[in-house]
Amino acid sequence: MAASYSTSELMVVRAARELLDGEVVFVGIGLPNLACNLARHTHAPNLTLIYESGVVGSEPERLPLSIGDPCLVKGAAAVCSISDVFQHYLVNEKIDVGFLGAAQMDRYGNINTTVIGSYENPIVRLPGSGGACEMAIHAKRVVVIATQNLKTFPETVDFITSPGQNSKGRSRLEWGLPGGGPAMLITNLGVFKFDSESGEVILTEIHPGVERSDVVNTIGWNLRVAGDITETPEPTVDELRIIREELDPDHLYI
Amino acid sequence: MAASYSTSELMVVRAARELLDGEVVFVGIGLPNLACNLARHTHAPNLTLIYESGVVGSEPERLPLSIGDPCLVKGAAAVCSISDVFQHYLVNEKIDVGFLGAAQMDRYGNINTTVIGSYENPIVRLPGSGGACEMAIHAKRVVVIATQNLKTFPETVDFITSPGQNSKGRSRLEWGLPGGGPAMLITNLGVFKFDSESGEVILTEIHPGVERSDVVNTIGWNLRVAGDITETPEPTVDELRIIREELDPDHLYI
Amino acid sequence: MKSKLTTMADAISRFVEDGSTILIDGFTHLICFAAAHEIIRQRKRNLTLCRMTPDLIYDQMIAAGCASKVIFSWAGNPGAGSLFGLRRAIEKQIPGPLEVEEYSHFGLAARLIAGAANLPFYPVQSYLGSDLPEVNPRIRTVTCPYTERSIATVPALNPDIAIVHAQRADSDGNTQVWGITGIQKETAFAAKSVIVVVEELVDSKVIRSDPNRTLIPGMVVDAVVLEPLGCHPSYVQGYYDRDNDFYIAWGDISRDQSSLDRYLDEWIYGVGSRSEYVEKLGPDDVSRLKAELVLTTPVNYGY
Amino acid sequence: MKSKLTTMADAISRFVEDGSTILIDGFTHLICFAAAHEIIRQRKRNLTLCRMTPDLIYDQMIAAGCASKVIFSWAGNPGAGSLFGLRRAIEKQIPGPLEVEEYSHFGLAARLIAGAANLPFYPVQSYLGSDLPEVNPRIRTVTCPYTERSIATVPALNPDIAIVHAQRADSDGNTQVWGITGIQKETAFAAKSVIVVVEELVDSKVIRSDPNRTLIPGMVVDAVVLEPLGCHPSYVQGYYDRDNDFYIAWGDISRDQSSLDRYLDEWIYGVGSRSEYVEKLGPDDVSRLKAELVLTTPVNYGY
Repeated sequence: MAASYSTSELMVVRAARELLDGEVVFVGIGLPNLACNLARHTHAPNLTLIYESGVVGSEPERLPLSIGDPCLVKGAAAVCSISDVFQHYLVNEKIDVGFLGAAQMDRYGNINTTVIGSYENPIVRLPGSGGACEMAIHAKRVVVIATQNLKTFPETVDFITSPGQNSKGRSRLEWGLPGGGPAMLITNLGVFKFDSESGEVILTEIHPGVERSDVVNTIGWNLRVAGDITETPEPTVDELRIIREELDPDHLYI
Repeated sequence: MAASYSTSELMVVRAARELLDGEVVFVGIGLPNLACNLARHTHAPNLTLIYESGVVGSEPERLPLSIGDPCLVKGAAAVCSISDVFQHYLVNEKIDVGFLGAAQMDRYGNINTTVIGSYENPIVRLPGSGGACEMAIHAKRVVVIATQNLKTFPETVDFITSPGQNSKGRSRLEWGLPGGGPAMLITNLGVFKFDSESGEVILTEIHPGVERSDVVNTIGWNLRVAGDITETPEPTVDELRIIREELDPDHLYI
Repeated sequence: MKSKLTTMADAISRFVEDGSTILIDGFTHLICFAAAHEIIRQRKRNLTLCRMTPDLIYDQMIAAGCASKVIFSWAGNPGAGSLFGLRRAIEKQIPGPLEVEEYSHFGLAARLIAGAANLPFYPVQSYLGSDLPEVNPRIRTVTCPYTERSIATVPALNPDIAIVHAQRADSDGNTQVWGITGIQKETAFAAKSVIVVVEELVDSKVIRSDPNRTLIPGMVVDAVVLEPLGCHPSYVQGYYDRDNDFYIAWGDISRDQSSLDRYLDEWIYGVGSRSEYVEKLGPDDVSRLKAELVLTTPVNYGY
Repeated sequence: MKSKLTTMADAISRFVEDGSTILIDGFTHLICFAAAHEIIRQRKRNLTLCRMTPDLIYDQMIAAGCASKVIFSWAGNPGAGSLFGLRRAIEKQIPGPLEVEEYSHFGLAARLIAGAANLPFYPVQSYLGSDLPEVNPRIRTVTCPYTERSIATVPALNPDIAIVHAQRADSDGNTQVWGITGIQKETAFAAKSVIVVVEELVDSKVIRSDPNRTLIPGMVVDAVVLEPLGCHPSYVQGYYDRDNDFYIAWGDISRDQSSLDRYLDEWIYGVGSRSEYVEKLGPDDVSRLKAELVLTTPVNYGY
């Protein structure tokens, strides 16, 4: 029997299971950090964690609260400059998996983290790209984590910060993008993959207790649904224990 | 009264006196290394010595026998990569003075260290450029040290490895070369400067005991001689003591 | 040679002029708030502020009216939300209009890589399929002479002044940094003038016992300022931790201009120097943030 | 994961194939003669040898007939004269013809900088007024999209195998280097396979006590070989000095092919491994070259 868990915990566990032992992952703060460290503590002990700040092979003893938290550096295998982490690792195609968040994402996984409204006179000025544009271009695959509502998943995004599977009518192949781009989307309601031909997002898993209509009605286009749609697997007691006791004891993100 | 000294000692002392306190110098092995360290031990205590191998602010305790001698590193202010020493220091115009040797040099200070004969079928294969081409292009001024004979100073060099004051009929300005190029030539017979208009080498000092004809007859073109030609100043007892007792006690280069 | 040692007040007044392009560096680590606060106190104006992550340090300078332009690549409160000062300037022109020049992280880093290498441009394998080049005319392209493919470029960035915080330096400015080094080295070599601010001033022998640890050589440093705890609320590896409580609290402090102004009055205009700021912070916060001792295994430089 | 630890003989036979493009790195420091001697013993052929300074290590490999091409920027005996093996191959095609591809130091370094950064080319402010571009068609130009000025370029270099010697690594291949680091980092990130050879194999805790000291991360390393004194007659900072007597003696040894062949027979073919070579060298030479102890001042990584 499964223990009770929060939606965040379900999302973290689902993301963790996407990471294979021995892979190299570009980690972000928040849920991605929990997912990567959960994987490292369970099925993927040889996962190499790289943080955008230049920390390689990090094994944080506490929950990092920023991409440059000192706990990431102490006991790490290496620290390199920003110049090197982008050139020698990300652009040089050493990164298997990257995580991206999204203020807006369209059906092809094009992501906006720059502005809501027009660029010249924004209604909301968002943080911008950071390393997201490069990660979307160079990482072998990208996992997108977002909270689902109509604002987050409109028919078209206000600004393309990071290219998805098909940007401005051109496929990644046509653009000549070296990395794989978005491979999975995990929201508070379900799990989605991207169609290998059209590059369009497809609903493949629905979280326990969520109605299909809840998922479909909070997507701004006619959402494609997989024929073999399943229920998102629940966290195990052990996974929950590691998250709650070891990774996020103060429950900052769960 | 002056002590007796070797021609090498005279050349080292003459080169050392060209270095100003507080300058940054790209040091080579052999006579240039002796000249730079002599200057540091006498009138230029704040001379910053940079070696092509990436050692910055070196204060060698013994005579370095290669550009990468470990004695250069111990106690240095910094060590950087080859990538950085060329990009951040030399190309970034931080180097005031560089030293170059020459297998051949023409009247404009174009230097050949690549081949004697044709490039495809050389009579003698020389070491090549190393960092000489970049130093000739980027250093604020270059001091050339060479042994004088007709082979060394022909009318035209077999190959231009490092550009001088006028290369292939174009001035440094016309080429757009950022550095100053050759400013002085020191040989076993005399000291030469370069004409600011024509860029041609001009004899300005003759070493004690050397006949003007000896100098002129070992230059492969009609050598220009300065009106106010002088005798090369002799080493002081103190300079000779430092060279012989501190810098090159085994007399490897003197 | 004339000593490079000076006070923060003197270094800022001598090197930072109204209208200067400045870069106070440190990628989430070694962010010199002491320098920013002194710039605010000296009421410098029309500055172009460059940083990959404007962070709280530029949020404060923008809210204080020091900036007319910001060049950046990610403008959030790291791990804790929005930069409301910067947003108010862009969204509502409060306290005044703010020009924006924006890149991705690698794009802005590449501008400094080019600046440090004295290259006029840097090629970046980025921006394909993104809207960023459409809103930034400085992002251009060249054709690779080997593959014939087009590749994006950014122009060199050479700030008038770089301010770099570090753990330690000697009086010549030979500066050593460990932990996250960000883009500090390239920034120092790209800038026209460099101010180094350190937690500890050490004998040259300490620096020279480990020359590979030196990130910035004294020959490119114009001024050295000793300013312990100069990065609070940011952190210095081996010295003190990041004050995460303050980073989180900044959301409420900065959400409206009046409460942000009260912060400026109390913590910046209301103190004369960083040492007064540290005094005001109090011994409890200082000891709460103090780093534990975790020493490196020494290495041998002998021959 | 499968252990990366192996012997030199195994690493060379597994990674170095006839016709491979290889780079045994180390700019006058950390030159892994142990790897070169094993390649000679295994009679690898038609190799393209890349190094800024071919040094004695490639002089020996060329004279032994391993190479069909050399890519370099300065081909002398550092501080001691000529490389007669390389010269004989170029001037007299002995033991066979040798194709030459030549750059200046920065030009060849830039090929590896581009290779490590996955850039197809690198812009270099060099070669104006020089004849080098006329004899090397790989040196081309691009027009800067900002200044409209022409700037020279070199193409990326991505060797099939890089062999990097270092002071210490852990069994995962996390590798630390101090003293002159040359172009080792870029070489490791540019190469398709990386063999790391170390003086000491250390616990991961030692490496992780000083992460800024790590030059090459284990994730790009394919094999780790423990080979003490693996660089003789070159040197390793903190371990042993350069054998300058041998570098000077090499002039006479290599001046004609027969005496060079005698050296190969006695010191390379005549020994089965580096440990036999060290034994043959004898305790006097080993102790003569042993480094004195000059330790660094430790730094704190705590928070």
